Amino acid sequence: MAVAQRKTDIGPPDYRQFLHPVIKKNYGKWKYHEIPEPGVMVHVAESGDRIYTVRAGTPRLLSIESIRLFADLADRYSGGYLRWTSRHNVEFLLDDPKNIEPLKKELNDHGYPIGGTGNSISSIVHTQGWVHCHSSASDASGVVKAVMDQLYERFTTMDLPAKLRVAYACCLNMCGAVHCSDIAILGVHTKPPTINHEDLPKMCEVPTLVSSCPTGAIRPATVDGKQSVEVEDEQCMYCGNCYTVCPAMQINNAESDGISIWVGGKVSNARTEPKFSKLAIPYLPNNPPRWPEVVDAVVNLVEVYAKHARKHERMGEWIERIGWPRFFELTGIPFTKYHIDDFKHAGETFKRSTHLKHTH
Amino acid sequence: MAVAQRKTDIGPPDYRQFLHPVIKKNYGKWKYHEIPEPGVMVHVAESGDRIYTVRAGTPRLLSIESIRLFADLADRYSGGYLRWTSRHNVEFLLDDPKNIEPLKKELNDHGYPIGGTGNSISSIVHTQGWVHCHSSASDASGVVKAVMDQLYERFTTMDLPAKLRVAYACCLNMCGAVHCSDIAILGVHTKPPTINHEDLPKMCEVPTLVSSCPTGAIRPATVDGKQSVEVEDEQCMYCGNCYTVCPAMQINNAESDGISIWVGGKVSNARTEPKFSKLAIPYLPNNPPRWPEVVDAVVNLVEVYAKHARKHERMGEWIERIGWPRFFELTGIPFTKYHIDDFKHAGETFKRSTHLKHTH
Amino acid sequence: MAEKELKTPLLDELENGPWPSFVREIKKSAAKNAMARETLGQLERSYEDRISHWKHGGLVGVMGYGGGVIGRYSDLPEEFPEVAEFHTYRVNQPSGWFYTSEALRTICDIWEKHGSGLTNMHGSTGDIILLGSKTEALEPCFADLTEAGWDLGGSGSDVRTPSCCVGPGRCEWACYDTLAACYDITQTYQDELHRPMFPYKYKFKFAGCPNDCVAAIARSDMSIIGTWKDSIQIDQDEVRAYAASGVDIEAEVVELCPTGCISWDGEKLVIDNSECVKCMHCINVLPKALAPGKERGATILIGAKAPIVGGALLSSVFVPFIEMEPPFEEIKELAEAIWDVWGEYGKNRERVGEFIQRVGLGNFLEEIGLEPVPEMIAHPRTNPYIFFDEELEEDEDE
Amino acid sequence: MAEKELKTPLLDELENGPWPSFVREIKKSAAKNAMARETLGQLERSYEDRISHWKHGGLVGVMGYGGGVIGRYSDLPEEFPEVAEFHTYRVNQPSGWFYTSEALRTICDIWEKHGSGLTNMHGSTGDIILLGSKTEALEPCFADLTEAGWDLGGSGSDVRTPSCCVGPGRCEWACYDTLAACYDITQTYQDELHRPMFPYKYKFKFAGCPNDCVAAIARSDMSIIGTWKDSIQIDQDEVRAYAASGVDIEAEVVELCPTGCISWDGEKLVIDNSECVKCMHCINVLPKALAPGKERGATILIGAKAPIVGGALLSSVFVPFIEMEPPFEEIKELAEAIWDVWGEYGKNRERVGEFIQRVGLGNFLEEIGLEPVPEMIAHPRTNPYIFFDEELEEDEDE
Ligand code: SRM
Ligand code: SRM
Ligand code: SRM
Ligand code: SRM
Ligand code: SF4
Ligand code: SF4
Ligand code: SF4
Ligand code: SF4
Ligand code: SF4
Ligand code: SF4
Ligand code: SF4
Ligand code: SF4
Repeated sequence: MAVAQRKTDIGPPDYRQFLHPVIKKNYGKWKYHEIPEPGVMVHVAESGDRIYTVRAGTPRLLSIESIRLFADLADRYSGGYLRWTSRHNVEFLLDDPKNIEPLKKELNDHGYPIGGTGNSISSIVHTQGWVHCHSSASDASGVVKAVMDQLYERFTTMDLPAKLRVAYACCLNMCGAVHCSDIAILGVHTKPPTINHEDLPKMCEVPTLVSSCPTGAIRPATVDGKQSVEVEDEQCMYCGNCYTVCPAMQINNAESDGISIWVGGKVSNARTEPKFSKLAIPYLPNNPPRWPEVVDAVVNLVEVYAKHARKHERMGEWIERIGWPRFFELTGIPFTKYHIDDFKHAGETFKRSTHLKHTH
Repeated sequence: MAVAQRKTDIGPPDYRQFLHPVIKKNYGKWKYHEIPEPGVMVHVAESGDRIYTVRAGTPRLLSIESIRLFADLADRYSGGYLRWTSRHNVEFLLDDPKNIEPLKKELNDHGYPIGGTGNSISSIVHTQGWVHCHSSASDASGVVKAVMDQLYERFTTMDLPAKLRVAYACCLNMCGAVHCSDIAILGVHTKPPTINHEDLPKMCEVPTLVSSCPTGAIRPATVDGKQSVEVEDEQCMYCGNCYTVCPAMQINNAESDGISIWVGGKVSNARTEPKFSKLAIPYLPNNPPRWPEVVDAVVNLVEVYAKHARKHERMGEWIERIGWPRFFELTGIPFTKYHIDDFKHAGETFKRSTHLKHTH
Repeated sequence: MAEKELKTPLLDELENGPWPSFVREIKKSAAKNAMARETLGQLERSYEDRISHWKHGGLVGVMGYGGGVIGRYSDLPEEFPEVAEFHTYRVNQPSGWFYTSEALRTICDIWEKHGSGLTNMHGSTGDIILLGSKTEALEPCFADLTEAGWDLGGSGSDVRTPSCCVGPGRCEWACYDTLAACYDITQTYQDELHRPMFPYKYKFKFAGCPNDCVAAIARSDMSIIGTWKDSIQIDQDEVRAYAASGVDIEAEVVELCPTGCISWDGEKLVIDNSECVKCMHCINVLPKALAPGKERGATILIGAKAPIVGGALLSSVFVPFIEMEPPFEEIKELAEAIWDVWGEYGKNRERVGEFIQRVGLGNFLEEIGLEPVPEMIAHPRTNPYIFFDEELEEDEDE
Repeated sequence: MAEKELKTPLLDELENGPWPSFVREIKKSAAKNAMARETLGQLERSYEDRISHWKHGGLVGVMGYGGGVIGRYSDLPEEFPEVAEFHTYRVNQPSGWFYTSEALRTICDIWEKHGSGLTNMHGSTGDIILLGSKTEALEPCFADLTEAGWDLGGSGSDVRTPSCCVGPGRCEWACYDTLAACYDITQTYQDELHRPMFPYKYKFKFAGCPNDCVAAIARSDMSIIGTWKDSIQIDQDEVRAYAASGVDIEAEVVELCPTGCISWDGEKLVIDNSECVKCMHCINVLPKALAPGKERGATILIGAKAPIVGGALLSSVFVPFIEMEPPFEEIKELAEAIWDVWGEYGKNRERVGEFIQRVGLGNFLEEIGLEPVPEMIAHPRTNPYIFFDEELEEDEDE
């Protein structure tokens, strides 16, 4: 089993070979930038050189055909140089502003919208969903597509009070920054796992499985003479961690899986410190292919925010200024016991002052 | 065992019989107040009536001789009406402003200072200490007396930025509002309890004892053939809860008991929400009769605060504005690992942003 | 020993200095009273030894009561026989700590007769503390106290002596009658106060406004804090007078308002009351010009406690606004509903604030029969660990 | 089945609407590739059944590596035999996701040869995700990738593929060279990246300034976020130009500064840099006029993670300020010191942020050999449960 000629541990290619000559020359010597129109940026170097960026939205899930299309466009308009952003938009890096318009037109013609800059809604950071993951409570790409179809104009314009970052994750593992997003859409399981006592002893180690449960809901048990486990339903909050460590703990459930909505998180340190997202809507049904309840809920949040927030105020900053009671009032979202934390540090989320707005 | 004639459950006397006639008449109809000088207030009623208050500091521990003295003074100057405040100052309620000066003089002559109003340091709320309690890590009245001797002028003047509330408790039970004071002085045990295996089985129930320990440091053990317990020293943080439930777990220790200092708590909702006190100094030695280390530490805190805080800024509000790093710098208090929380919700106290002042 | 001359060099140090001296107080009583003298003696020993010389109290008290007396014994009974037993009474103070000289003298006389002559005016919970009684004196002393109209307060796992700020007695900001409420609740719950039957102590404190001069939010399982719903009352002439007298309205008031809802143009102070969180600051700074609104009541908060053992808690909002009229039925209904649930499911030595955290505020509200409202929380949950009910009501969230 | 005409009415719905359609992407590949076609088929089934049809992955991977491939199997293998095995490769992206058209075409060609033709550009951690490979294709595909200069990223309990913001490549605010740091760390830790040997995953993310365009503080065990120590650079002419062009400097800049340390008199913008917390807001609003200071470096924070299982964490300050010059020795020393301690004492599936909370940050620092500084905390402890060392050093607190 010789490894011989086979190369390993070479790491990724050196990024320097992929840098546009203007970038190489002005590396680390940028002076300022402007966003002349949505999706277009110009960065001006101390030398006076300029690099133009055209940013286009993608579904993240790309066929190699589309990647080849981007490569062709890059060859024709940006000297073959392009990059992706941390929110899976594609960016073409141009030294000649004359190429901006034709590039934009071609991208648009192929169905890739130009935008996502400044005070817009950029692409929704998301996960695998039913396209690849085993623990997804809902699809990822489908929900994202349905939502973005309605938020399309928020991507191609920049007239929100501030950036609005939407994220999606298909289960509580939250692959992404769902826990710190202005609006987070999160697939949730709402029933305890179904145990396959047949497979369990073959596939899983009982002690590891028992200790995987954050609430201690899983206990060793002998079922039909075999070493297995049982779940104390009352203690289970459907995190799916047991399923991650043991495939015999089926957590997916076509009837009861659904989607929750969270708001007010942020990552940047601008003005206020980074914040977690907080629960807005505990449960919406899983309704493929267009998840109308989810789309409506997100659009409502965006519109209420757009209408009421002040300039430069992120979703969470706006809510903190007006207070959560008014947030629920303005959005029309009912407040339920599910909104009240009852996990580990629950008490930290209680209102421990008389700072209240008594107005109704 | 007849209870017969004996009265029970009558409750306290009706407060209304103790109200000054001017108070009775203007009850609930006060318009505003002024503090013409430290320790003297006038409350003006809608009717135009005025009630004058003269407030004097006491050691809280009062001989009936002193209470009789107050009764005499009340008879002579305030129609026999007086009250105590929530910080154990005595207040004489006068309808005639001419009585203010003579009353003040007599109180002063008897050693009871006038003050504690407005932006002063009022009396130190405190506990029993070695005068009465079994679990005290230090005396209460003695520390308070030593500290107040140095803060005397802060009681009789009103030129602090805001009110400054000092509290003392002699053990972690914190009988008072030590956990929410501008400056809190707290007696601490710093060694695990010594177990009296002789008495334990007679005096205490082992299961109750075991479950009393918040860190699970106590385990049942058989010592010399008797059912007793042992303490895992590493896990003990000297809270003394085991001693409260079982006298055989001696927590007091002449060598290692001492005093810690806490800052920045508040109770009122004025401006900012109520806050807990935070650790400033983890340990100072127990040095009766005058506890010089403790007195110096408190005086230093008061002086640094007085010098740097803005008007209306409570200790905690000031610290939050300047930040904890600068607080430690200005006060010269060393920052140690003890300041970093490692109890239950420890992580909530970590700095989770890059909001830092990099200046040195 | 009581005969020997008592030397207290360490304590004598504490007679010096300007602040009134507790040592002088003990000596005042010690001049006439042997228990006070030995208190001094034993205390000097503590100062030498740097340790308490008191032992745990056993079960002492007055007949029929489970609380109100804290038992205490010396661990040097041979040396200080007079304080071998040294129990305290917690005598229930009148609302607002109002007294007449006559009332005080009555208490002093009783205490001269039965005890050490030493007191705390007052204990941290609010009681009159009569400091140092022998076991045999408990019943006679209690008889004299009740005969004179005084009763004991709480101790142990019972309702503790409620206390309140001076409120309408002398404060222009009282948003309800704290004195009446405190008295009414105390009288209503005499049984719960005197006969421990809860999982742990339960404290009531009544503050007339958000300044919370009785530290209710930090120290009471049920904190009743006055507030208002409508607009702050403004006397513009008085605002201008303050400005003329040198108050920097912009810096001292406008800029310190936590919600930034005040503006001042040099002539007129305008408050956007819909944004005001009733923090009191502007009113505190301008007492002659501003006053709480007219639609007054209280916020009920629950669950404050000292750190033992799960960590300290401040009270948290339970009922955002409640009208506070005698006979204070809502407060009583709430308290009793809480006692029912906590009494049934609470663990031994588990305060109600800890209990709620353990069972979940949402579940607790369901048991109590209160609707959850967003005023109860600082913010909704950040973790996704939601215990969904068996049947999800979808339209609940539409 | 692959022969039958494929009907996907539900997914076809998602070809409508203005936003680019992932269904169209799958169809583009499906036109030529049977795996892609069956991906579509199985996905349609998920849309009908409202459930995932993927099963847990077993242990699949390339020889000598423990990570980089996520195994996946269909639970409908009879119906969709082409995707019965459907593993993903995590191909390590270049720093900053910079490419040339040529580089992309190379990847496309390899993936056309060995897999479904479907990708994620990029995965949430930052990798190029090649979506859907049979087990037998793994080794040949890997051979072709490495031959072309590409390697796999992390998965499992190893260093995960580091990622970084565009930084000095195109951003005027980069306070250090994020691209170089990311590349250097990735190359240095090839072994740790490819061979899981930690208690759990360990993620690095590099952001050039506190805007944190790569969400480092929310998603990385070690978040390296650029900052500066000295004064914000101001071009007063440009400030005035912004004001003239209609920017309300007072409302948009001065009033939104979290520390209130900016003032503006219509002519000159003054910043009290000693109060500034380097939040970036003023610079963000006035990019032509303001810039970070010249004494640049980074803050190192540790411990961010998603909620499984103890609750989500943001990273917390570990080193307030560090200079960031190649070869980034301090970062490496810190990372390795952390891995030593966590590797020895961490529990299985315990992220470093959870580990630190369990053992106590103070103890952890002692193990690592770092001094505690107040910048690490939001505030000192509020609970009095201090574990004192055996010998108390009194003068420590003088
Ligand atoms: C290209 C990208 C970095 C990369 O390496 O890929 C990037 C690039 C820039 N960011 Fe960013 N940010 C990028 C993701 C982020 C993220 C991460 C994320 O969204 O997951 C954040 C944190 C978001 C959060 O807080 O939740 C982020 C928070 C910011 C901020 C702070 C915004 C705020 O007020 O909170 C700024 C400053 C601003 O825009 O005023 C900023 C500013 C910028 C500037 C203006 C920096 C510059 O001078 O070049 C760049 C253009 C911004 C724009 O799109 O308007 N960038 N930026 C990322 C583009 C994502 C996309 O395709 O939409
Ligand atoms: C008499 C007393 C109530 C009682 O029933 O006994 C009382 C009485 C008044 N308080 Fe108080 N407070 C009293 C304890 C408190 C407490 C409780 C405590 O100290 O344990 C607090 C909360 C302290 C805290 O936040 O930690 C308290 C926080 C306030 C405040 C808010 C101060 C702030 O800015 O945070 C005010 C408003 C002000 O003074 O501006 C206030 C204002 C007042 C006013 C002006 C109310 C009025 O209009 O009559 C009274 C005179 C204040 C003064 O002394 O300057 N009172 N006040 C208490 C006197 C204690 C003493 O002897 O010193
Ligand atoms: C006398 C008094 C201190 C004083 O000098 O004023 C006092 C004294 C004792 N307290 Fe207290 N507490 C006193 C007010 C408080 C307060 C303040 C308050 O009520 O507003 C608190 C904080 C608020 C709270 O309830 O949390 C307080 C929190 C405690 C605790 C911790 C309770 C907790 O849940 O964290 C204990 C421990 C216990 O209950 O076992 C405790 C236990 C004790 C015991 C009974 C000691 C024990 O472990 O058995 C002390 C008897 C001392 C003695 O020998 O006289 N004492 N105790 C106060 C009662 C006087 C009165 O009735 O007016
Ligand atoms: C592919 C990817 C989602 C995507 O579509 O982009 C992904 C997919 C999975 N993640 Fe993730 N995670 C991915 C980025 C993340 C991120 C974001 C990040 O790295 O910046 C997070 C949040 C940050 C963090 O690490 O906490 C993340 C937090 C998790 C967790 C929760 C970890 C925790 O400590 O809370 C799990 C659960 C686990 O490890 O067992 C998890 C587990 C998984 C597994 C392996 C499922 C499992 O239980 O075994 C998923 C495989 C899906 C599949 O079939 O392909 N994934 N995962 C991302 C990796 C792509 C890449 O390499 O570029
Ligand atoms: S969020 Fe959950 S379901 Fe979605 S990709 Fe991550 S682990 Fe899989
Ligand atoms: S889903 Fe989560 S809470 Fe429920 S049994 Fe599994 S691990 Fe435990
Ligand atoms: S604080 Fe502790 S030592 Fe002091 S009186 Fe209260 S219980 Fe006793
Ligand atoms: S002092 Fe506290 S931590 Fe130590 S053994 Fe006793 S109860 Fe446990
Ligand atoms: S709490 Fe309010 S009402 Fe009561 S005394 Fe204090 S300021 Fe007055
Ligand atoms: S009470 Fe407080 S919040 Fe309301 S207006 Fe006055 S200062 Fe502002
Ligand atoms: S994090 Fe800062 S340096 Fe990096 S791209 Fe964003 S704004 Fe620029
Ligand atoms: S960077 Fe932030 S804190 Fe510093 S001056 Fe600018 S706005 Fe203020």
